[in-house]
This record gives sequence, structure tokens and C-alpha cells, in this order.
Amino acid sequence: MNQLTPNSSLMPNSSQMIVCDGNEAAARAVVLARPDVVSVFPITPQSSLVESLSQFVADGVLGAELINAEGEHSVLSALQGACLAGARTYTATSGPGLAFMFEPYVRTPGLRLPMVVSLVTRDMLSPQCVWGGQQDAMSVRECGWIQIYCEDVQEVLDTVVMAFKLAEHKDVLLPVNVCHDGNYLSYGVSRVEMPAAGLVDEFLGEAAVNWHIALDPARPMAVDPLTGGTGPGGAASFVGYRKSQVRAMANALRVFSDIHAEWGERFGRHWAPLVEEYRLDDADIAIVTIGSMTGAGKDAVDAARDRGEKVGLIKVKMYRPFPREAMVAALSKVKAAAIVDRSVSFAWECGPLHQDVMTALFASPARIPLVGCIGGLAGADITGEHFARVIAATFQAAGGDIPSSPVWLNEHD
Amino acid sequence: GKGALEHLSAAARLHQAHAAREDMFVPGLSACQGCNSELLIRHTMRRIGRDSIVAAPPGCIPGMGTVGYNGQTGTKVPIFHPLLTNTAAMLGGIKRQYERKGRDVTVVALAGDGGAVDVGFQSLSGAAERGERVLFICVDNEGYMNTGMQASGSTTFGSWTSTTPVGEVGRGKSTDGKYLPQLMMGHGCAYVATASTAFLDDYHAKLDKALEASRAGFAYLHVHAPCPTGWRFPAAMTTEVCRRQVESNFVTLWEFTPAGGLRFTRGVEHPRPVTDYVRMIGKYKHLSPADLERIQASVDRRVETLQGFQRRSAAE
Amino acid sequence: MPDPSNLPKDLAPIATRLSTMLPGDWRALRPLVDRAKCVKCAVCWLFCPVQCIAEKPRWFAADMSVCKGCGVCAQECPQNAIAMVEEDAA
Amino acid sequence: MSNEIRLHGRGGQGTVLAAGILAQALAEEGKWAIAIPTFGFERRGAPVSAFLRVDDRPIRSLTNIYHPDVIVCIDQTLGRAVNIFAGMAPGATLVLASRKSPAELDLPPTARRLGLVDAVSIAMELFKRPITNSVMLGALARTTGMVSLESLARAMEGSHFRDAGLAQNLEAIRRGYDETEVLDLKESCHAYA
Repeated sequence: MNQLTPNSSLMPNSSQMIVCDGNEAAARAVVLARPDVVSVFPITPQSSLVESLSQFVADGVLGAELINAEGEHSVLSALQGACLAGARTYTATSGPGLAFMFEPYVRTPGLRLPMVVSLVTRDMLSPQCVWGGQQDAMSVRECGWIQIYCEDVQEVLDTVVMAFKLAEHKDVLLPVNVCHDGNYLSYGVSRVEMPAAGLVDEFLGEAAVNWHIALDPARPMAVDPLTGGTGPGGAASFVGYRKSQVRAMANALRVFSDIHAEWGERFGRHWAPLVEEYRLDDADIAIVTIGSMTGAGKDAVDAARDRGEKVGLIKVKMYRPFPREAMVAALSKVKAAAIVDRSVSFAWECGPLHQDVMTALFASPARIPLVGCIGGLAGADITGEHFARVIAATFQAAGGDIPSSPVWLNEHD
Repeated sequence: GKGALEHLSAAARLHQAHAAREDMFVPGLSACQGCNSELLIRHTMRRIGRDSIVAAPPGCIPGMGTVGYNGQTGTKVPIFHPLLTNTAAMLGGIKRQYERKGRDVTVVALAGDGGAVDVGFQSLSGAAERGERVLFICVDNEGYMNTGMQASGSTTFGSWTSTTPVGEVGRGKSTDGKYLPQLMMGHGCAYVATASTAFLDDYHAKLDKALEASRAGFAYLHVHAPCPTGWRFPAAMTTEVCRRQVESNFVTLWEFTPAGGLRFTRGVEHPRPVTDYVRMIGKYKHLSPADLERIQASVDRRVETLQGFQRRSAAE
Repeated sequence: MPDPSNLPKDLAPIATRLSTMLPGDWRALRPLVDRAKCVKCAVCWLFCPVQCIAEKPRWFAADMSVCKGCGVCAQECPQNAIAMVEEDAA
Repeated sequence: MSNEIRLHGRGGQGTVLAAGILAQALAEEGKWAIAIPTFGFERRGAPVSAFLRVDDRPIRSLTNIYHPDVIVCIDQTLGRAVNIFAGMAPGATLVLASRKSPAELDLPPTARRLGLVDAVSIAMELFKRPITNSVMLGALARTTGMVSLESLARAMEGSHFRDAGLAQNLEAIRRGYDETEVLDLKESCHAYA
């Protein structure tokens, strides 16, 4: 969109209204977070994000070391090195770029490196495709990264800043993916409020280094020596590190909630950290959404309410770790729910979010019927009309007519 | 061996200069008997010293216990396992952050040929292009010797390896190895040089230059490292094999800077026949006279190519 | 300088203890230096892969707790002052 | 008030940029707007479109627009390549770049208002190239009254235009505004279309 010329007004003393797309919002959040090292490689639909970052560096607005790497694999590798030397780091990627990044990607959580990486979500090849969809991010949902999904441009901006605080918290110390949907959020332009730089500085504080594991001649150590095997203590040692990682993931639920509460106090915007409940308290059924489809879903809920139908919505913000208690609490208020996925789980003939909700529901006393819906693949639109069909199918499910396979929302579009 | 006679004074001089320096590795590394890589890294890190960070991608160098396991390490300076694929990029990230903090730290890769020539090449190429201020040392033993002697992109024509075996049909590797030092010269690195552990005075001089060059840009050292275990020759012969590689022009010693171009640091004019070298090595024992002619021809061709670079450099 | 003491120790694997393993027991053959022939040229020190050769007042000798018995020193010695002898021999 | 606008043009003419500047200008006036480009490869010369939704309160739906109230076409030849009127809401407003008279245009019968401007001639005079996006923002302001020239100018100043480029584009907006002919379309108007 209109690339607002970066200038000193980027770092104001008070908050400021600007108009930009989600990619630029993420880049401006990065400016506010003052990372030490940023490494970039462009890929659709992320490119304008790293173009903005590069321009901010060129203009002196972002005082980070910029590494224009020759591919995503090196992007993440350079950031691993920088992290181990004590840097606050950031990058962004998408789809095939994420796939190419996979080897260092799976290693990052085990090294407990607190980096923030935006995923501008895109459907995975093949069919060959350059459009939005969450298949890329969902494909790495079991790698040990924290995953957060945003609803709109403002939430992208606020969440990228908050993600640094989450990643660096001593009870977490894990890498964080902030996901925003390719196309609808990457290029979608809207009005957002930029928090004051000084207030963000107070909020984030000094970059917290994982100084337990570091490469510094002042404190020589071997980083990530071979661990495990069947030698004496090997198994116990490996299990200890894995348990610590799993515990840190669980801690992220609490820590992210605290961070959101603080954000709300300081900046006046109160986002739901784990799941958001919308018009749910007296609802008969709910639709569960994730990402940029949520706004249209809320409008569809309002339209249903206008028709006299008691519909609510549950938006998933934190997806990894999965907020199962919050999800069960929300689902316990309704008689049936639809889960709208923007990707598929090949193993379970449903969406991955659907699979997670099913698993969470196992712990719930009320096993309500679930309707699986899959829409928005490869940039397809999920409109009010689509949500009206979702709602109708969910009322039918509440009445006992539960579809055994997914409802493909864009099947005839 | 009489071959060492010409280096008598060099040995004494290097001993005087380096023996009192601290060995940055523990005495007990589990490299094979006669391991050339162990020799090379001990000399290297003695020279570089404590203010350094070492990356050892998967291969013999971490395999001998430098990085360590289950809480114990073999190295006195910070050391880590990068991936086989990302050593140069990761070192670049480390260096950038130290430069940002205003600290002078030498970051050095002790990589095998796999981490440089094969899957590590993209990362190496990108870091060289960006001029990351790191020292990348490739210890080239022409294959994956740590994991059972599989072939790499650096494995030379005719070599027996466990993935280019000799049988009724197969006659070892059917293509030439990739000559990485020439490719690195094409990147315009601040410094590129080849080296051999039989010529350690030459190596130490190049290491000094590479360290200096790495303050301004990417420095690359390619050390030819015959492997007694994987190549099938007696451990005691390691240094003699290295020497014979150079004396036959199978390995040439040269250095490159963008300003000075390519310069041989040891003459290539009167080589021994390449068979003098090849006959020492078990991995070549199946080769036919025609195979040996092909090896001699490709050795001659490479020398001519490098001489061409040198002539152009001298003319400029 | 950041302080790791407030961080848990189980964050990620690190190694700070130096390995005490010594490979002297790998040897089948050991270098025997003929002190009369040694001229202290340092060639053995230069090429010893484990760098276990130490300078004595009149000669160079290997540290037997470290020497793996590869025989490079004997092969390279310009004076032929080093012989590889069986480890079990007297 | 809610308006759904669709902009049409060709790659290289600044259609998506125009939607962004319009969103910025509307925000300057305290409104809420979202602009979403259609998702394709914006090759120079290929048809491009963008959606803009504007409201007095925050907008939640991040979706495409299928039944626009306002259609803006910044390229006078595009009608040959795509149906720029597809899905048009009844009673819609059209803002078109054209040298033709209203009678020569094949307009949908349910359109109720037309802004017409010879944008290419203005652009050629100002830029020596047929870059019509700024002219058409002026034409949109004149035809619909939904945004002021001052807000458009402020939005333009905040965009990536600088110095001479900025002055030219501000002039383009002003001339687009001044030189747009606005007509209320009656049924009879279409009889001879």
C-alpha cells in the first residue's frame, strides 16, 4: 500500500494513528521492539514486510544489524548465531520459505532461543499456489515454537511487540511465531494506532538474553554437545531437557495472559490472550475461528443474532501451546460448535484446529457435537454467506445431524 | 624421511613460536591414530587463542570430542555444533552481534568438506558474498570419513568410498571432485588459500594472513587432509602422503587476494608423476592405467588453469 | 555481563567440564627416542597429531598418557632417532 | 453509513496504491476504512482491482467486495478486458476515466450516478505518462463527496511521493476534481446506450 515515508514521527512520544497493511504493521512493531539483528529474505506474501524493515534500516529508523541472507535457511541460522551472542532478533517468512527454513527451525526451541518470527501464512505447495491459507504454519505446529494467530492489522502490530516479551520471559525462553494471514492481513490496509515508542521501551525493558546457553569467550562453554544415547546418564539428561521444554510451553499460557493484561493497562487495548469469547454467554451454538476470518465471523454472528439465532464465536489466538482449559470452558457454554479451519490435517480428514478441539473436548464432561469446516484455502474468501452456512450446519448438528466429513466452504466458489 | 629435511629450520622456528602457547583442546581427543584433522585444529587454535568462538559442523572434528557430550567438552574456548548446512551463516550472525557490541572476537569454522563443498555450500557462498568477517577453514578429507567413508562432492575421481564402491561394474567415483578453493576465489573473498599439513610453515603464514583478512572480510582456508582410516594407508604415513600430494601437484599451494590475485606459494614446475602419490593410497588400488592417465591429465589441467590465473594476476 | 544464576540449569545442553579422557591406552606401538641421535629439530613436535611431544633438556619425548602410537614422529624424524616398538616389549 | 468501493485499473497505474491513499484520507476524516487488493501477480498492463470498505465505526470483515456501491475505473480501455460492473449493487455510483460521452458508454441500467473525466489527457499533460490514479481520486471525491480534497492531499503527503512527484500528484487530484463531469443517471439515459 502507500509506503508511509519513515521519519522521526515513527518514534513519537505519544500514540499515533496511521494507516497501513499488516506487513507494514509488523515491521513497525519490530522498530518499536528495537532488535539487535534482523535477517531477511523475501517471499510472497511476506516481501513487503522485509522491504519495510530494510527501508527502516536504510532510513536509520531501525538501528538493527540487517543481514540480507541468501535464503531462509541462512536467515534463521544467522539469527541463531546472533541469539547465542546475546542479540534480540527477528525475521519473517512464509510457505516455501518456512519449509526451506525447517532444519534450523526445528532446532531453535531446543536451544531455547527467544526469537520472534512472523509467519505470513500461505498455503503449501502443491498445487502450486502463492495465496493465503494456514497450511504452512500448521505444518510446523508440533516443532516446539509458540504459535499465535492475529485477527486484524492492529492485533498484528500489538502482538509482535508482545511476542518479544513472551519469548524472553525466563519461564518461557522459547521462539515465537506471530502468524498473520497472507493476503487479507499482509496486504489488507486499515487504520491502526501506533503505541508510543517510549512506552513500548518501558513495557519491553532490556532485551533478556538466554545467558544459560551462550557463545562468549568470557564464559567458555560447549553449546549443544551430544546429549542422550545409552551411556550413563544420557537418557536422563535428554529427558530432563525435553521436560523443561514442555514445561516452558505450558508456562507460556500464563505468561502470555499476564503480558496481555499489562498491555491492556498500558495501552488501553485489551485482547484476549488465549481464546476470545464473543457473544457466547447465552449462545446455543458457537463457531470457532482462527486468524483473519474472525472479523467476518463476528459480523455473521451479529447477523444471526438479528435473526433471533443464539450464536456465539470463539476465536483462537494462542494455538501452540493449545489453550485447552480455556477452550473447554468456552465450549461448555454451547450445545454444538463448528470449527472453521484454513488448512487441513491429512491424517484425520479434518482441519488441525478441529483435531485440537476434539482432543480438548475429551477432557470435558460435555462432549458436544462438532462440525468441521474448511475454508479460505489458497486465498479463497470466507464471507458472511459462508458463515451463514456454517451456522446452519451447526444448528443441525445440535439437533443430532452431525456431518461425518468436513464441510468444504469454497467447494463451489 | 628425507622430505622433511627442507623444513628443518621451519620446524624449529614454529616450535619456538608456538610450543609455549596453550593448546586449546584437551589432551585426549578421540581422533583416529595419525589424524591429520586433529593435527591441523591443534595448530590452528594454538595460534588463534582464547578470544575466539569455534563452529564445528558434523564430521570428524566434533566426532573426535571437541564439542563433547553429556556435559563434558574437549575445547577450552566456546564451541558449538552448527548444522552441517549452516555454519557460515551462523558464524556471520555471531560476528555481527559482537561487532555491534564493539567486541573483537575471532569466529572460526573448523569444517569438513561436507559442511563446505556439499550441503554447507549455499550458506558458505552467501556468507562469502556478504563479506562476513569470519575465518572458514575447510579440512578436506574428500568424503564423509566420520560416518563410514561415504563420498562427498569433494571426493576425487576413482576413489573407493562406501557409496562409490568397487565391484563387477563400479570402479569407484566416476566423476571429478568439486574444487572449492577456486570457487571461493570466484567469490572475491578477502583471502583464499590452500594448504597442506606437510607444509606447516606455509600453513601458519597463511593462517596469519587469513586472520588479518577476516577483520575486513571473509577469509577461507582449504586444507587438504588425507585420512589414514578412510583412504586406507598406514597412520604413520599421514604426513608423507600429504607431502606426496603436493610434490605431485595433486594438491597445489596458493593464495589469493582481490588486490594481488592468485600466487603459488610453492612451485608447480617440476612435479613427480601423480602415480607416486596414488600408489600410496588404498582407495585407489583398483585403478587401471587408463584411470591413472585420466587423473594425471586432470591434475595437469588444473595446474594450467591456476597458472593462467597467476599469469593474469602478475600482468595486472 | 548477564548473569545465568537466575535461570534454570535445564534450559538447554551445555558443557563446561573439560574431558579428562586420555588415549594413551590406544597404543600398540610406542615411540622410543634414541637420545644420542636426537638433535632437537622439533619435527616430531610439529607433526605429532596429538601434540604430546615435550621438549626435554637434551631431547624431545612423547607424553605416554596421551600418545596414540600413530608413528608419524618416527616416520618424519630426519635423524631416524625414533623407533616404534611394541607396547608390551620391555 | 457504509460504502463498498471497487477500484479497477491495470498493473503499473497505481490502483492498489490509490486504494491505500483513499483509506488514509478517510482515516484522516475520522472514518474507518480497510483496503484489500485482489491477490494476483500485478504485472504491468494486466488488469488489477482493489476493494475498499468504509464505515463510521471499526470494520471487522476482512473479505473481498462482491456488490460494490461505488465502482472506480482508472483505465479507459479496461472495459474490453474485464467486466468492471460485475456484481454492482443497484443504485451504484460509477467513476470512470473516459473521453467518451455518457451516451457512448455501455452502462448498466441500475447505476444512478456517474462521474466522468478525461483522466488520460490530464495525466499525459502532468506526467507525460497515462498514470491516472491520482486524477481518479479527485474524480471520486467530486462524484461521491465521500472524502475531501484536503484529506486526499494530506494522505498523499504521507505517502511515498516526494517533492516534484508530490506536487504533480496533488495537482492531478485537484484537476481530477475540477474536470469531472457528474451526472445523475435516469432510466432514459440508458435507452440509447
